[in-house]
Amino acid sequence: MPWLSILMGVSVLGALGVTLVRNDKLAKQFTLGVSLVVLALAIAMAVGFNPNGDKFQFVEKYVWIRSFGVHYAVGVDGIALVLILLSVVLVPIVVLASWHDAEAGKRSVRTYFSLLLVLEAMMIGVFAATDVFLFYVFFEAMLIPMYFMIGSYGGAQRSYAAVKFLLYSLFGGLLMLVAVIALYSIADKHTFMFSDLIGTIQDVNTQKWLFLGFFIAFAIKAPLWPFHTWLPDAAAQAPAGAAVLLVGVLDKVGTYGMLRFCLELFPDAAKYFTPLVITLSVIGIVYGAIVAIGQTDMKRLIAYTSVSHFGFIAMGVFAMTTNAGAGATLYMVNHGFSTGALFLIAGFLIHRRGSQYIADYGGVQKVAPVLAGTFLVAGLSSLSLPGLSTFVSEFMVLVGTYQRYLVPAIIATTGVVLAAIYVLWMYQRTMNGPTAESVKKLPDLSVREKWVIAPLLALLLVFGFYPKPLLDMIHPAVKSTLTTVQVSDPAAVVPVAKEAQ
Amino acid sequence: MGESITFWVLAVVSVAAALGLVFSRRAVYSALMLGVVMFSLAVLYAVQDAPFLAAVQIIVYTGAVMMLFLFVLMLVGVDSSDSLVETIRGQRFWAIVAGLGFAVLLGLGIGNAALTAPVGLADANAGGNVPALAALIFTRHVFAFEVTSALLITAALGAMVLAHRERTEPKPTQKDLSRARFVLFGQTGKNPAPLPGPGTYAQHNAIDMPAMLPDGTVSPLSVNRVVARYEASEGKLAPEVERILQEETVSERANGNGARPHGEEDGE
Amino acid sequence: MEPAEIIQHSGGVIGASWLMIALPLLGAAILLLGGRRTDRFGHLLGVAMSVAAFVVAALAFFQLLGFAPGERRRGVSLYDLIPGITKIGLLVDPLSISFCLLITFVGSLIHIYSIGYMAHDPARRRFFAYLNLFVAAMLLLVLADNYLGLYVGWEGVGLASYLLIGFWQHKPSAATAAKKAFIVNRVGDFGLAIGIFTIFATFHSVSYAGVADGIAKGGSIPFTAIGLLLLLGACGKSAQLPLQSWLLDAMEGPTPVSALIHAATMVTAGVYLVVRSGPIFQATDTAQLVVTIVGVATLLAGAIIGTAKDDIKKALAGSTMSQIGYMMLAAGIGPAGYAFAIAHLITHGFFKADMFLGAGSVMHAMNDEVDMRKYGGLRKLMPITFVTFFIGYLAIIGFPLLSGYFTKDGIIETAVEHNAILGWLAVLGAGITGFYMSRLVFMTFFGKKRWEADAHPHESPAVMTWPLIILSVGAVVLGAFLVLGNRFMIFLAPAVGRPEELPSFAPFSPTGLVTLALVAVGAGFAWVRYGSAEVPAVAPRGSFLTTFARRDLYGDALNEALFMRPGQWLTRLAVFFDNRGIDGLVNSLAALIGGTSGRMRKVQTGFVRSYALSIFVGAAVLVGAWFVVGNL
Amino acid sequence: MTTHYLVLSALLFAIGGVGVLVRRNAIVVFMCVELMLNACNLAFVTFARQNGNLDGQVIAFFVMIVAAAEVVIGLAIIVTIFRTRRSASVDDASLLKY
Repeated sequence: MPWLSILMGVSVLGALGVTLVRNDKLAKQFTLGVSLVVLALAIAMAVGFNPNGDKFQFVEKYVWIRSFGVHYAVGVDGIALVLILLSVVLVPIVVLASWHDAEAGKRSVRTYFSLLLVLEAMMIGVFAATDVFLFYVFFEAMLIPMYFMIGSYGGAQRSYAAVKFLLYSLFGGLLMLVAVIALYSIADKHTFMFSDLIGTIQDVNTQKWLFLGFFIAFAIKAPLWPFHTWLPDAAAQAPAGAAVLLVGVLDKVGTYGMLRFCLELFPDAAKYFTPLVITLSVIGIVYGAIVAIGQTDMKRLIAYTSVSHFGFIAMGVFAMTTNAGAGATLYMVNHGFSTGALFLIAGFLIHRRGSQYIADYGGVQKVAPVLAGTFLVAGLSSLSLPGLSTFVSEFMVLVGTYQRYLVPAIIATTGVVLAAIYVLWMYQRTMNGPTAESVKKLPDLSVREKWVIAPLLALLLVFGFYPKPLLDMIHPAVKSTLTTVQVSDPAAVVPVAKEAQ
Repeated sequence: MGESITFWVLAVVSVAAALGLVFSRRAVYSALMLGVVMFSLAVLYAVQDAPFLAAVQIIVYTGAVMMLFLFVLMLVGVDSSDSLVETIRGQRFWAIVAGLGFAVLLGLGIGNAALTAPVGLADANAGGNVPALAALIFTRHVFAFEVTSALLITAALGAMVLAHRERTEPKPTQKDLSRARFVLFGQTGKNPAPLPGPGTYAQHNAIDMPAMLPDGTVSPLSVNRVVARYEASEGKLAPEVERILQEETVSERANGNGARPHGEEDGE
Repeated sequence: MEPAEIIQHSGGVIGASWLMIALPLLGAAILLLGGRRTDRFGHLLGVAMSVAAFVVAALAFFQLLGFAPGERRRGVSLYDLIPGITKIGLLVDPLSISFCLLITFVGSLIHIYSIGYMAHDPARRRFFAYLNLFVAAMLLLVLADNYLGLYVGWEGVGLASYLLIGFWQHKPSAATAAKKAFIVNRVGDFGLAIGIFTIFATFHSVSYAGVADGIAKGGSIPFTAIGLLLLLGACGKSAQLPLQSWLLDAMEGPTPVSALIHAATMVTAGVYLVVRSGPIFQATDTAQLVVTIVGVATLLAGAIIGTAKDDIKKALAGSTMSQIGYMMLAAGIGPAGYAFAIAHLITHGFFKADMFLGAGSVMHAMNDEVDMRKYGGLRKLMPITFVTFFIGYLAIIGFPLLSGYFTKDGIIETAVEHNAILGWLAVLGAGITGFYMSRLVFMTFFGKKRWEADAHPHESPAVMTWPLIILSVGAVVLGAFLVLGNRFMIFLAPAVGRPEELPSFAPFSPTGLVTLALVAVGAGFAWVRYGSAEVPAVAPRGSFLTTFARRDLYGDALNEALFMRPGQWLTRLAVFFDNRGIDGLVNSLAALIGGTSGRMRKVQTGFVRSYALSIFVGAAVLVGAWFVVGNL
Repeated sequence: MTTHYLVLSALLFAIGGVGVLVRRNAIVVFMCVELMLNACNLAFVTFARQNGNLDGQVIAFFVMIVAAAEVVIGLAIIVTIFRTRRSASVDDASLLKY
């Protein structure tokens, strides 16, 4: 059963269908329907996935460009499947959340929702692609719908933010293109198939250059420290729904790319550059958190927190231990839920009051307790409170990194304290204290909005207490990645009997 | 020996003419200078065993192309002398530098090119220059030749298209003109009737005699300014015509400069 | 004697001991998600869940007593939390069950008390939800069989304290206090987290059994590092010296909260951690020494702060801090001190909660006035509160035969025996405790009325006084019951081990006599200052020492200067650097490209002749280059 | 002898070049271009003689044809510009700029 092509096909057809529907309300319902169908199909696929089976499952391979050996090859391993599930879960929630977001501007609502579905198709495609060329095509194609969503439906300086986002990613994409072509020609196996290209580059120097080509593109995409300035602008100007997908899924492509392509294709270069990447990500963690504390605009603050979270993910990926790798992958999923919830609730708040500045709020807890409550839970998930899923992934990343690199792990753990500061300070300035005049008549969450937030918080809680199902999917994939990178976990100082584990 | 003499004479003439072409104030003089250059070149061609080219140079190039230049010069205003003050900053300086540089470079290049003695066209022009040329053109270069014919046709067509002006409003009919004259008469009081032709006056039909009005005074309209000016310069101007001219210049100065003197060069 | 082996167990109440955590958690969930509909029966559900948890704990306790002392460590495995790192399970052994009893018993009493205290608060349902959440988290903390489970409970308790301190969210001071508590706890958790990482890195397991097994195997284990890190976590949670600033601000929360969380249970979590990781601490003398030093330092600091505070709750908070200092001191001594530490912890839980609730009922009567200078002469008007408070007072200063006397003197004796300097400092602390506690009692209940105009105190309703009575009974009886005949030490032995020869309790030992004397001196001095003399309604300008104490030994000022202000400065710098620095670089790059293209445009002047010139110069250069190349 | 001719043609070419750059009247500029073309013709003819085959002359012949066509178009353009702008100065037609 060509599951992946069906998934992508349904969402693309859905996108086309939406443009034909005349009145807006019907279009929105149609989009919601399509995204739910895609969700159902994805869950059916996930059920069929056998964690201990072979590495890539649901594989489809058709020749696309014969002369270059480019295939439309899709296949899913544990990591990709989990990320596809994340995007497929997020899209219906985002559709439901941005029910009224697209109406403000003059642009038509139907285009917004068809862009959303096109974006969904590409998200699935980018994670499912097992052909480097196909991956690159999706990697670049994703930018276009997001560019239009930010550019025509965003806030005040939306065009500046959209252009900056596009140029930044395209610059990265360019470097990657060079690396892809170089990889193709040096390996000269006349194929772009990922599985065939593993281990073809022997000489370490070329590996280093190709690694840099790929890495910089992914570092820009998942904003690592010096390349992150586009994210706050893009996330702050984008409509809440688009911001969730941008931060929740699009940026994950960067870290996924690092885990999949940078590590497996160029193992020696990855080991050579690990200290650099770990320092960058640790700086990112602390720097992102500190700058987040100093923000006055709510959405920018959340965006900077994501910069800090991505620091964790990148550190986990390059710590190269099973715990860290599995933790990083789980972190990508959890971060999607937790920052998604945070962005959506902030979006509801901003949609009600109209201003993004934290100073314009105060004492909302008295007026809208449910909104404040969900905002608090989302905030707590962002500062990775134990009992919520983000804690599990953060703990695994930190433990995994600690096994190999002590000092970065310790500095990264300070990020946990900084996280508490920026979340609680934002919560206090907006929700606690005397109710500000402007916020007196703020309505509480409507039923629709409750339906948006409930699943996210439920997922955070469920995977907080019982992350086993996800981890069982991720572990084999991460173990096989690390074996291709020929790296083994550091042994325990005092090995303890397994049963005591 | 004759050849070097002709060469040196013509070389000096052509270079002088070229400099004259570039630095003469009046466009017509430049045109003539160019003509001189072409003539000297034609002679040089002839000296270099290219009689056909010399003929073509004179007939086609100097004859037709130069005349075209003069023709356009006349259209555009033959005496439009443009001032030699340079408007673009640094243009003249760089032009001179580039020119000198170019000349020096070519000179150097040609100088140290080790040229053997000229093979001469004796055997090439064996059956006469024109047949040899014709053979060459119509065998090896026939394709180029046909293309140039197409080129010339398009050039002619192009010139016609460029110079053609579409009439934007309908051709004024005679009724329109007469109505315009009476409207002008209403506005300015200018006599709608045409001016009396020369020489149809009471006593003499000579051109320089002014027509008489019914009340015996001289009609200022019938005085021909150019002729009057010529007679004034000769001192043979009739007293009453002179009086009319005085009155006219006084009234003219009183209400602004009125009609411009004939021949004022437009533009510039 | 070393702690016993953990026996996997599934039957009976112990097998269902996860109910203890699940019930309050369920209660909290129902109350939070229920919303308005649960307002009517909200508080009753809360109390019911807490009492149910107590019943389960009691049954598990009795089932545990049924086993032979050697096999009283029962492990109940639940499920695989994080594959590859740890399974989650519960460890029911004498140590954890005594904690569970304390938490659920005192917790239930406080739940009952809060029905009265929060009777007219609109958001009562939310209050009981948070209380249940706290009880659940605390039980998870003490019952978990591995450090990760402990950490989850640890932060869960931190969250509950954040929610409860900031319960009256509209008050900015409460909100800030809550945030401060959470962040300072987070700093402590940072240390604990790194400790757990080190444990995992060393043993590849975080369960207590695994750690004990690893230590038994031996090898280069960084004991001191782990010990100090765990201590940092304990200090954060138990408000010991470096991280003690949040406890006094935590008094912003409603009084039952202060009683339950900031007196009886949460703040003792640090002591539990130190005792539970006994094997680690016993292997490193330096870490143990640091624990004792921190204990004594906090002991003295808390006492000094207690003397200067006029706010009754802040004074009690100061005394809590110092009493936990005692427990830390005892826990730092090693197996000899563990029993005394936990015993003192339990008795302290009773009489401190009793005093806090007493203070609560006083405040309730004096319409929420907290300044003791506005009290005075309440003894006759609130007899039950006065009697129960007085019993608690006698217990805490170590009046002979009351519970405080047995447990605190036990600690002092073992401390003196272990390390003379620390011991005598502890004795000095006992003296100061005598002073400030008596000052508190005399100012509140004795002397003349200094009430506000509209204050007309009356005795609190039965639902509030009954818990006071029960707690005061516990305060009287419990000490003797636990310490006499070393009953508690033997009971705890399988969980934490005990010294070879059992200490014999000598009622009138030299140190005991000296402590009593000092306490009497303190009390007398307090009677002279506050009991008989006229207490000024407005706080007099104190000497340097009093302001030093009033400003919490400048703890907050230090934090602000060292962390807060540089932190804000760093944030502003980082934001500036981000906007100007990196963003500036990116934007200036764009501007550069824009600028150069702007200038490049000027080359097209529009004049045909300048184009001709550029062609000509180009040609000249070309020919020149051609020659140069030609001649090479 | 041929070098003399070549130097002359170079000189004429350079003078024509300078004329194009310096003069502002469109027609004079055009004449200078013609002058440059003639200089090239001279060089061609000289080389024809130098190398002994008539190709040089054929090329010169074609150059003349092209020059004629060019003059026709050039002057037509100058006339149209003059008609619209009443001036034949090259610098006036400078609207097509930054």
